[in-house]
Amino acid sequence: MITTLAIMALGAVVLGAALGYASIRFKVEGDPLVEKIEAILPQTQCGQCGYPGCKPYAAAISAGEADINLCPPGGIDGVRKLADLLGREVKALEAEEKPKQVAIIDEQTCIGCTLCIQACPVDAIVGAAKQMHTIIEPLCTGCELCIKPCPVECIYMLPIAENLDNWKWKYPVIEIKRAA
Amino acid sequence: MDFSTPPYVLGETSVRRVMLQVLLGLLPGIAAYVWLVGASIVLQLAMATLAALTGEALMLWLRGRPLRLFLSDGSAIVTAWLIALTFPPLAPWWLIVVGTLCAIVVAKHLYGGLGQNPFNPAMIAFAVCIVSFPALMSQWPVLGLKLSLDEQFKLIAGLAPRIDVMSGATPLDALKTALKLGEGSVDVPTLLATQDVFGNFAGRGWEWVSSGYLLGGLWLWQRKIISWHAPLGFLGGLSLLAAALWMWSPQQFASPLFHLFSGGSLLGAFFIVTDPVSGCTTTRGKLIFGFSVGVLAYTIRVFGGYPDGVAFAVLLLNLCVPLIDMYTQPPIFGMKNEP
Amino acid sequence: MTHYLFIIVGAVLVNNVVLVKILGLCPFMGVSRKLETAFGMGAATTFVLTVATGASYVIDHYLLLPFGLEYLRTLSFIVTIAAIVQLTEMVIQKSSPLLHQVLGIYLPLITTNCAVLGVPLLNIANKHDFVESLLFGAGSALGFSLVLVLFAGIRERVEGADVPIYFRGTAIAMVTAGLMSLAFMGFAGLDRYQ
Amino acid sequence: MLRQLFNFKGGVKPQTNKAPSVQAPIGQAPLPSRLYVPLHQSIGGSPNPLVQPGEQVLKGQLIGSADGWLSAAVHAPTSGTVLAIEDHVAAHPSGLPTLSVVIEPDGRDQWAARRPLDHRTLAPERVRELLRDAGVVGLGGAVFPSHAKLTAAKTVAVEQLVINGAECEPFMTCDDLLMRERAEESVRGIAIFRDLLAARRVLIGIEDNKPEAVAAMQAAVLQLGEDYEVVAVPTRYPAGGAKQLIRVLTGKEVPASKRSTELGVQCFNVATVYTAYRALAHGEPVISRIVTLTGNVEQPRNWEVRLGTPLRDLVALGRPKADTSNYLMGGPMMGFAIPDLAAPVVKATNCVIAGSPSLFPASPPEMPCIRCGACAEACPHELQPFELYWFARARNFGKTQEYHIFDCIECGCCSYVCPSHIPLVQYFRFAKSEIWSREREKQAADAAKARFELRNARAEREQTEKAERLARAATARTAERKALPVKADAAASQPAASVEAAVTTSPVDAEAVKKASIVAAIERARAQREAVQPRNTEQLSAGQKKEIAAIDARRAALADPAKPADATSERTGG
Repeated sequence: MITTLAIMALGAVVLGAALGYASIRFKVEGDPLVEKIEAILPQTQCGQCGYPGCKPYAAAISAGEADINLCPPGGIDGVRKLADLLGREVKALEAEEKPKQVAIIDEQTCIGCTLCIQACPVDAIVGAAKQMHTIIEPLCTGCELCIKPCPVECIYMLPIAENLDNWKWKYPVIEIKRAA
Repeated sequence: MDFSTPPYVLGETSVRRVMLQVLLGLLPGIAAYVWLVGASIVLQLAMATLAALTGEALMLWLRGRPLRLFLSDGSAIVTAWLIALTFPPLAPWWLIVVGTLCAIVVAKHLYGGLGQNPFNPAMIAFAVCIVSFPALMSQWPVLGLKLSLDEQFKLIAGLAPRIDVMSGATPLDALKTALKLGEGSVDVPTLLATQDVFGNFAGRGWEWVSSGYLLGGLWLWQRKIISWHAPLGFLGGLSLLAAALWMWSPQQFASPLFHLFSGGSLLGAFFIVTDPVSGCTTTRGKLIFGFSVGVLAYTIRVFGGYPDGVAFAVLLLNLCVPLIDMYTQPPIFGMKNEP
Repeated sequence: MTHYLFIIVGAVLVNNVVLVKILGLCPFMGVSRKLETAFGMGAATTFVLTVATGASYVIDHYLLLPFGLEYLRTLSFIVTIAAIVQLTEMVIQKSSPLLHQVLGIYLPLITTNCAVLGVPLLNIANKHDFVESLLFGAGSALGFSLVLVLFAGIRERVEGADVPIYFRGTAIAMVTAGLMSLAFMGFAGLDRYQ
Repeated sequence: MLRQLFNFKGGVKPQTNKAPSVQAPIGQAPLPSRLYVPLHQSIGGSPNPLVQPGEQVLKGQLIGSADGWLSAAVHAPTSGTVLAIEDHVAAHPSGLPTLSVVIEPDGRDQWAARRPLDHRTLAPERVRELLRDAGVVGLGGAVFPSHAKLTAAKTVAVEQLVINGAECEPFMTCDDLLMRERAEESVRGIAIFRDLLAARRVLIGIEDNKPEAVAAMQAAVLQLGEDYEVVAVPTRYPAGGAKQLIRVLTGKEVPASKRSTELGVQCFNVATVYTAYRALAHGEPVISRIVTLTGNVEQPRNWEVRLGTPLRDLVALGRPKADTSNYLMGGPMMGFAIPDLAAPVVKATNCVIAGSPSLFPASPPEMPCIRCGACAEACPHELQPFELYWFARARNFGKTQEYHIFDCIECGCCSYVCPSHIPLVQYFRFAKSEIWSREREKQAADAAKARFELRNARAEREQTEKAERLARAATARTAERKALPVKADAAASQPAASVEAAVTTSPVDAEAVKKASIVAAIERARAQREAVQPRNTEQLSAGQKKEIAAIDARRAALADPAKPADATSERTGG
């Protein structure tokens, strides 16, 4: 009985010491994974995931606090990339996926209150107090954060139309179906 | 508006044409087989074809794919014929049906059908059956057995008792068993000379069936349906290993020629390791694939627990195909001098 | 010498720990989605398994047997394995954070990987001496890594296939594992030839 | 003149079908009633319009100036009036519109001032500028601005200049006819490029199915006393691909990741050389090009067509047969089906083929890939198309890049030989454009992230500055308090109070005014919004209008019983 206890205790001490030493020797600082995750996120800074911006969301994913399917602007492709990086299953998106869009200010109605400028996370709106505001389209990420603050509801979202610059070759029609 | 895409002109080729030529390539071997064992093999071929087409149709229907297009591509028939040619010609009818359905349903359609199966369906059928029904799968008709068509039919249909008239073995099996039973007191040359099942350079009769496959295979190569890499690799691997051991101890090991013309060697070389779907696709990959199948097939058939090793060797190498392909990607245009 | 060779061949191919002994299926199914991670997992398991077989042999022979404590075998083996896994995890986290994240829950799972416990126990059942134990452990681990990597290669390819919808994912992976097992039956008898 | 030729792997031999369109000489296409000249006709930046609607332009007048270095100018193809600068359907597979200058010809076809120059007297830099401003681009179909290709690499001298007259696409004969009829000018043009690149040797590659063109070019070279080599190369598609021709003539292989000048070789289409000569020696910018009109037409022929001519006018010249079902721009291997014949002829339009169901039968249904490797054997870039297809189909774009998708030149050989009739090129184009679009999105995301971080930093800085200011003010106040003697307090209290009062009253006022103005603005905005007509009321049937009127009437009646029905007129009537 005593020998049993002694042997088990000896084992515990030896293993404990080894682990203790290793935890000091191989201490990890920082989390390089966050950057990799953030690189996948679309940087709309829209907060639709429930975190204030893309970086906090990336940190939350890395820490295992958030799921990978909370980013509607990233779409299912984003989820797939995250799943790929993290070796997780691809999940359906929490919210509905929207086509890419930009915000447009109805310049007739704008009163120049600057509220939308303060709301825009990516500095895509120009204008000054009591001056008409306008959105720099190529800079707009379509996060919709400017819509709510507008007191006169003069901002609306417009899906980005197809033009020669963003036109893409389509996925080939599956001809098997046609032959059926 | 026309949605068709460039190029607007296409070459004269189709999957059906390829498959049809493979079937044609099998004919010389089949002819020799019929001459050797009689009409039963034709019956087996027909049953396998029927089972394959039925299984294919069922799976296509379940998966909502166009029936006519895929049934007429001929791929199921190729699989069926390969199965029939690897099974004992007097095996009961249900054995070949089970094997064929395994091949078509599990090995082919669960992976998405034509072109997507990682394993060779015919070899899956053979492996499943030899593991599950080892006795039935090793009952080959005794040589010179000339049963009437009626008797053959009764045996296959299970109406006649499976008596020892057909408890023969393939030449490979016979050699292996004799060596094992002899426990070192017998040697290969005397065995080959004395036993009736051995012929001029391999199994009596079977050597001509194999020659038929060789003929058909060479024709396919000449038609550019298959490339020479995988068959040459296979035959090279098999005969190199066989030659090495044979030269080391001719008493214990049969000659490379014997191994080339026995069992499924030549059928495998030209019709199975050349399967593009489950085989390697790069040039170097094909050589490695064929060579490894040859070495493994020899190892299993001589040292292992089964009478022939081609099926298992092919399946084992099927497993390695993605990796082999990945590491044998040829350099592309303009990048040949890059590291 | 051939005796050792047969132990290795037997452990790697003929009695493959995953496909024939059906041990360690959890990481086999879980960490085979990508080739890269399969390599990592294979390496980690190989390391842990080899060290674990050596350590458990030492513990068994010099600690448990002299004091007649065979009944503590399972317990002490598990504790030892857990400690080794912890160590490995720390090293991996330091050296390759991505591999650590990707291996995720499977790394601690090596602790409960039945292969890692099963192989030392098989060693004792087969009365292997120290060298044999190590060889058997390393062979089993190599066999595990081999089939894991092959399986990952096949799975990566099958991912692009038009698999019927009800068979996507784990289902077709299970079918594939079954067919792999079938293929490995071809090695049967290769470890008994004289 | 025998030289050792090299071979490129792969390739196919489709029916060439070139004979019908070489019977007649190049014809001058008549002036159409309208010209639609797209501003963006080359790779690179879109030129900026220089004309206004209503303006008179002369033939050859600059109407769009090059935007940056990688861009090429656009000119008026004839004299006439600019009617508009508007979106017009582009000669593009998508059929999407592009900004075009619409010109109504006045019929006089009057040239603007032309200034012939000798390139030998000019600085190389000036010649490149002139070529850019003359709109000289690669006329083989890639429309890459030529001047941008005319700089030798810094470390490698240009060993060979390859002039591409191979023209491997079936049906196409525009370069063939150009070399037959205008060999001398083409050969003269080569000197410009040779001098700019300081090329040591010039090789003119022509497929051996064009013996007349070979003979004409050889004669011209002899006559001009140049040391260029005219080489007949074996006819095999795509021998006319720049990289394939370079390989055949020089043995050099140019990968996608390198420029050909880095390997000491450069390649130009023979038509490009010709236009460069016209641009410099005659001062005529690129305003027309030779287009093969062939296929299912009564009169297949090559035409010199003004850029901007609607394809419909061009096609009419060949008198298409009754069963013509579609038209292709470019050859049958790499061209595309024209979505709309209103699209104009552009610099990239080398060939227009009228198609019929018998000429281009619908491709058989796509079967699954059986990995037979026929495509890999046919691929001139030695890629593994079936692997690319496998990953492109599964949208695994990372893997497609590992398998070198960007080395694919979309020549179509793989699709041509595929026994499963898979539109492989289509899959590759799909994958490429997805990868590009992702690349764009990634860049946009990175820029957005940078702006977001900048903004956060700014906000933080402002906050700390504000806090500091407040703190400073507070300390200042306390210091002031301490400094001021107590006796001054009484004296100071009176004005301070008044100031305080002023301060307290005026903000209230300001606030009220502001609020009122906001309320007013909101009201204004609402009124404005209501005045704006709802969008979906434009194309209503009479029945729907009546229904809406009735509903509005009911609503109005509810809101104001005194005024029935009338109130609706304003809304639906406008």
